[in-house]
Amino acid sequence: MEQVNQGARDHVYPQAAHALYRTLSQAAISAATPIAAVLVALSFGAALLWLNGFTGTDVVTVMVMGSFQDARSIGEILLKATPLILIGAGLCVAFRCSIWNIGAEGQLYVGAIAATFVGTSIDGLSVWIHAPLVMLAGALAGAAWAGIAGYLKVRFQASEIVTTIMLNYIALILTSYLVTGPMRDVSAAYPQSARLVREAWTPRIVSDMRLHIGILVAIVLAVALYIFLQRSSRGFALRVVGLNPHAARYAGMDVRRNVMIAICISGAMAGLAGAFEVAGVTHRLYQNISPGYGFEGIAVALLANNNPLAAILSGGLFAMLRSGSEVLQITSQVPQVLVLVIQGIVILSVVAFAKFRGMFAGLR
Amino acid sequence: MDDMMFFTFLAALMGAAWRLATPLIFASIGAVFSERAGVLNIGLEGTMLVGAFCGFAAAFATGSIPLGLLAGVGGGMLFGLVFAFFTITIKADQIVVGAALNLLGMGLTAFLFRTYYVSTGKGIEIAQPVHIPWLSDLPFLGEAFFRQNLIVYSTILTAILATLVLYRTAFGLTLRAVGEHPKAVDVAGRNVATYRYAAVMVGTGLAGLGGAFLTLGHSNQFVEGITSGRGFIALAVVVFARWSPIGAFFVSLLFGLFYALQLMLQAQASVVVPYQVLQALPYIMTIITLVFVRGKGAAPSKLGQPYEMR
Amino acid sequence: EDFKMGLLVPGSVSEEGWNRIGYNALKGVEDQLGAKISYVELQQNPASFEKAFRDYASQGYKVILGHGFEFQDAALEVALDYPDTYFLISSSSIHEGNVIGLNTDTSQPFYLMGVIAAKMGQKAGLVGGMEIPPIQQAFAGFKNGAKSVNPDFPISEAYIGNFTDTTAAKEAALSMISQGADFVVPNASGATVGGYQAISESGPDVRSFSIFSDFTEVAPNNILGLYVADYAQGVVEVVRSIHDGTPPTQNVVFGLKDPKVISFTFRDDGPVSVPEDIRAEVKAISDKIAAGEIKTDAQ
Amino acid sequence: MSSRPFLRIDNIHKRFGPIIASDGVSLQIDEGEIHALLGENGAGKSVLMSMICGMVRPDEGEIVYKGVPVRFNSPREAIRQRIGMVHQHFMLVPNLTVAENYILGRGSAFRVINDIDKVHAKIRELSDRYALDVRPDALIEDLSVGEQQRVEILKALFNGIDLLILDEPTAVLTPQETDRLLTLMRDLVADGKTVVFISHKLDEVMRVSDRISVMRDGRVVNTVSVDHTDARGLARMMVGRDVGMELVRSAAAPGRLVLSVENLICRSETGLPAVRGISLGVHAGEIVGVAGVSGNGQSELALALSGLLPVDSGRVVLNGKDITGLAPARINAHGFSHIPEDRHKHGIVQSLSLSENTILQRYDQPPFAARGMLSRRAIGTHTRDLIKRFRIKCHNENQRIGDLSGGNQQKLVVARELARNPDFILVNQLARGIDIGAMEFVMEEMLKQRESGKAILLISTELEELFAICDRILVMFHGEILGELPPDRARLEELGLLMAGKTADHSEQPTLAG
Ligand SMILES: Nc1ncnc2c1ncn2[C@@H]1O[C@H](COP(=O)(O)OP(=O)(O)OP(=O)(O)O)[C@@H](O)[C@H]1O
Ligand SMILES: Nc1ncnc2c1ncn2[C@@H]1O[C@H](COP(=O)(O)OP(=O)(O)OP(=O)(O)O)[C@@H](O)[C@H]1O
Ligand SMILES: [Mg+2]
Ligand SMILES: [Mg+2]
Repeated sequence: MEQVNQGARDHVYPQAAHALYRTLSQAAISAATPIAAVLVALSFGAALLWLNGFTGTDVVTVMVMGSFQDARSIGEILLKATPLILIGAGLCVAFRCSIWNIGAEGQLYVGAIAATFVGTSIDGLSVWIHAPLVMLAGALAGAAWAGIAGYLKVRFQASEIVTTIMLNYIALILTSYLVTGPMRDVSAAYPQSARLVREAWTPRIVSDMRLHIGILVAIVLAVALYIFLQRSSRGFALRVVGLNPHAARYAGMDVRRNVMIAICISGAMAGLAGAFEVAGVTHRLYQNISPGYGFEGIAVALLANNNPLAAILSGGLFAMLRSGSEVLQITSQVPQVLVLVIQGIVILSVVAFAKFRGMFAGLR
Repeated sequence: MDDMMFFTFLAALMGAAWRLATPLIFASIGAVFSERAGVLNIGLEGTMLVGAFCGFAAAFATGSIPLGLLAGVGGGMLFGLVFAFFTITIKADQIVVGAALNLLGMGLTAFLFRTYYVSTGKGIEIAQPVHIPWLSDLPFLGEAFFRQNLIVYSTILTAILATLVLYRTAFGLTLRAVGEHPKAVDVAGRNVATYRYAAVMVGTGLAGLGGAFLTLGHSNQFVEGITSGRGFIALAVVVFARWSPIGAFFVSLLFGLFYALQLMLQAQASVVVPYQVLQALPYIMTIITLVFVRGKGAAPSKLGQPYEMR
Repeated sequence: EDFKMGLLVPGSVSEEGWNRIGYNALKGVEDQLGAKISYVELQQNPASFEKAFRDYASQGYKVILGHGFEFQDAALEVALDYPDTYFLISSSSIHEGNVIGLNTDTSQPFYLMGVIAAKMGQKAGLVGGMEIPPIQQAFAGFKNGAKSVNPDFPISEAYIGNFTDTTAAKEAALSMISQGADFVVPNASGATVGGYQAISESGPDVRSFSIFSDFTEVAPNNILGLYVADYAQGVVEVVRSIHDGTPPTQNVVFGLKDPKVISFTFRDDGPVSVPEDIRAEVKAISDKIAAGEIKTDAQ
Repeated sequence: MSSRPFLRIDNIHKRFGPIIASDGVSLQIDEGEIHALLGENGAGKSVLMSMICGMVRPDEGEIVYKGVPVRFNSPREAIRQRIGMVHQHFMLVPNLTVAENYILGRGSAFRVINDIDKVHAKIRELSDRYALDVRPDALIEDLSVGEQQRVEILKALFNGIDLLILDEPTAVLTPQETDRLLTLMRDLVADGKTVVFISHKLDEVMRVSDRISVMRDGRVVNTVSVDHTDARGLARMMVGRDVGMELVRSAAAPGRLVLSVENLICRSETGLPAVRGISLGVHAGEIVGVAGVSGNGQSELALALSGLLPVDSGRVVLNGKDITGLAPARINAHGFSHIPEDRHKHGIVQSLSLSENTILQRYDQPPFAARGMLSRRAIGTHTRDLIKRFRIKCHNENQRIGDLSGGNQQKLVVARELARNPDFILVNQLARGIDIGAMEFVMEEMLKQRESGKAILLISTELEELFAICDRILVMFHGEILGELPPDRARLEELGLLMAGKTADHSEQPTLAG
């Protein structure tokens, strides 16, 4: 046994290089599918525009080019990508464990509430302490909210699809209650919380852009979750529980505990996304703080085939489409909701391409 | 006098509950069909929106409510066809495709509505309550149950018909078997894919009808996101109702009742709890009831799984 | 030299709602006054507020609209350095030199509706979307108006919790009507139409006013009159006055005194209409409000 | 025998991707005969029969039935031609009644079901005629495996058949039930029907068949009349070499008591009483067998011992430690290994690699994990080692285990459990799904474990398996141990009676409730 360990250490570098090579080449192959899918979706969008009296080619020229105009617009894309990557990567973990957490939206709101609470009720801390504390509060609250659904699942076999949907509504209503009631900033006309103290704000990357370090945190966490799922013992257990809970139990894994861990990780990521929205973007809590990031995150994870590393790309893609559609609306008066159609088609195309790839593999 | 007030309140509550339950009844009974056949369609929200939009557009163009309803059902089924193609023919993951269809349904309806209708500001003539001689004039009962439009009345028919089809016809028998042991159905000489397509069509057609009720039978306008999460609630209703059409009917009514109750209690000046507590009531009750209606014994055992024919 | 106007919005102008209203105002100035326009989307970032104001002002922009009270502090800071530039701030009541607050007071027309309700009806019902200021302010006005006529006039209020659920808006209105309300005003953005549907179905004994858009087609037998608001037109008028060299001398509150921005009219083609004597009374009250003699939005 | 070829199969080929399931099979079945089909696992028996009954379409070749070439596109068409098949895995829908299962797929799809009473009557009539004891209104999920088997046979009769195909029908039956089935087959032939019968049990084949065909590697290698062969000859034909029917083993030398079970009581997952007070002991260096017809609580016994099913009362002591009611992880840690009955459910994770399946229990222990991370190198080395030692046929250790043949999957499970160096090994169906050659190998492995002083409890429905390696055999019936016998073939009759719930004095035990 000692020998095996010794050998492992000696070969760690070439092995890592090989693994990197393999990961990259796999990434190249798997990148081809989304790119093709995006092309299909954009063509569909163009056709839809053309059929309805708009200039169809705007979809490409305005939407894609427009969203990469300058550093600021790229910064805006990354800003939108932050919650999508966080939520998407987190959901990869839950979905890999076969837990259908549809409740990221609610977990985001609860995270935002906790972040607001910590960011408004404490004063006089250094930014080095307060800002991380706010993120931690968001993550913990999101995990706890998701944990409710997890507990109901392991304890009462209550379908998490149903409970997480219900918890979404409850979180939204709770937010509405708090900002119109106990957390309301009485001096403001709008129902909103007080402003977070400066030290609680998520630090910016460049001082005159809204982009904050949340994007870096999101990428780091997505990579970490990838390593966790693929390389760690606990991640292995989560996957086994997701693939075959009976075998997991037989092998001595604690299925309930792993389910709880997986759903809480996804909830923590969504809660963190909520904390970043409050502490990094709005600095206050509002009733409609999320434009549906929680639901879009589901699509991000599914598009990434439940791989957190790929969720970075799919989150970026969805953010780009969202930004592009805003540009498109301003320049060409195209209803911004077109982006939802394009996102939907992207997913369907990915699914179809994956299938056809399988068919070709079968023929060979 | 107080008793009188109470009964008026109760009568109005019942009437409202039934109307609010109507879209849920259609959508959840539809979902019972597709889930019994092993197909889990989380794209119901998008499908209902498509039904609501198509129903509105058709009635807007023709001025005919029956045509509108037909278009709602047709629009839902068209969407269902896409879902079925991807999940049954291509055998893609049902949750993935359902999520995509929610995006598509929301996006397409909003896009088309903004492009063609939003500036018209015009609505349509909706289905009128049908006055049933004698019954509608009954005190209390008349107000509660007999002053609805035909679409609302037809929910009863739908529930009964669905039960008969599911439990008393060869089609229903096969459908129930498909969700449980598709291979046995295959061996018995019925095409599993055909039945799943049929089940999805029934499911999405009814979801489309539920959506169309919103625009044709209740308010006279399409509004972006008019379904407001009813497609998701319908999924919850099915689990709650343990995959039975009659169960879905009554659980939907229960939801309608909670919903109506919170709206009516808000309007009562004497009720002092924050209205958000009342709003959260239906959702909290769902969770609590789910804890009591324990276990997934009744779930079709192949729910969500594509069937690989040899 | 060109007349130029800039706009700072606290979010994306592509989003339907607050930011779009600001953008529409800018477009209105372009269309009606031929101004050159530019806008920038910023979110809750005071550091960049100031920079954006400076950028525009230094480039010779005559008017800069900061669309939201959060722009107020930054504008005050910059305004000292650019005395020839006018800084307009939406939903603010400031007036310091060249920094001018703009506000639309929805409580005023709703106050009038409240008066009419208390005079013509037994009980009123208000159906709201979410509890946000435009709606709260409006409802406060309605209640104040009704109480000014009859302090015990019963009014029930309900929120549906979103702006999309027409069905809920309708049922909320129906339940109020079933509980005796005979003057119902829905105010729930997209879902509003559901409220009028309920009113229409409940027969001509239930009255209402059409708000923001013309809903008479939905409830032709019930709607007594119309209230329509146009913030863009208000901004255009203010900018026109600046262009003409007669800038406002105090903060601007669009209200009943600005008929181009807020119009409050009665219908005569319906089966029921507001009797002449009440109209006269309402007119008198409206004049008083316009003159600032009645405060409508005290909560 | 009639000379008219009732069913003629001519040079049939069938491939599944790279797998050749039928490689030019030719076979002739005569009218009114019982024709047995033998062969190793994966020889292609089931696939061939599936082609006859329309479930699988041949790639090439011809099937001539009653003198006419046929090409069935669905089982329905075969049923219409009066061909019925009882599959290895039952084709019964658990949430429907017997009668509903029978009318499934019959008549127009849009038919209203209003003739269910007639169906019930017909089922009762057939049930009486062949003494099958089937209740038409029973829900399938409430029936025992044996009952479901009869329901399947009756379904074929209900459909009206000239040809009945039975795929391993006796695997789950008691010797008595088997006798009854063999009699039924004879009755059917007497009624003019033809029977094709697949089995691995040579003695049954010898008893009931008229002719026997042996398949190997997707071909029929020989067809003989029952009068011209014996069991040994058949075995040789199947495997292509002589199979040692008797394994060499030393006399038992039981050591210390490793596992002791005292008055164990537990219920099945559906909450019905399953294990009703079992006591037993297993010593180091002995193999104790548990015989019984499936469904008599063996599965629950195995699950309860390994911590997968809650124990109502009683005690399980392993290596002197009370392990009753502990979590599987704790039980495993005390030197417990378990080769599970249901490989697909418990034993493996299909979509994971061989490597990942080898560390299922030890994923968080050194050398496979260090500081919470998996050590791929150690895992790979270990897996390659097992593959070599157990001669597992595979491409490499990173291959999906689900792509392996069942026998090789089973070998990996056995290898994994033995590699954990346990003190006690619980085996439920050692040889399930593996061919005679592999069976010989794993049995030898078990005997080696016994030599090295492990305690082994072998639960099996296959008497051959038990006789071959056990030191003593306990018979389980209705959740209880009815008796203990030495592995002596001479007492087969007695064993069979015990398995049917009849104690030595032949008094009947209460039968399974519900
Ligand atoms: N070698 C051992 N000896 C005794 N008890 C052990 C041993 N290893 C683990 N256990 C106990 O078994 C239980 C589960 O073990 P472990 O911590 O490995 O699993 P887990 O982390 O709870 O879940 P999972 O199996 O999903 O990783 C714990 O209560 C632990 O104390
Ligand atoms: N649907 C399928 N897809 C791929 N391979 C298959 C399929 N069905 C059978 N096979 C393969 O065809 C070969 C023959 O299988 P078959 O089931 O006929 O064996 P058998 O003789 O019945 O074995 P057993 O004694 O285990 O029943 C095996 O290698 C099997 O894995
Ligand atoms: Mg562990
Ligand atoms: Mg077989």
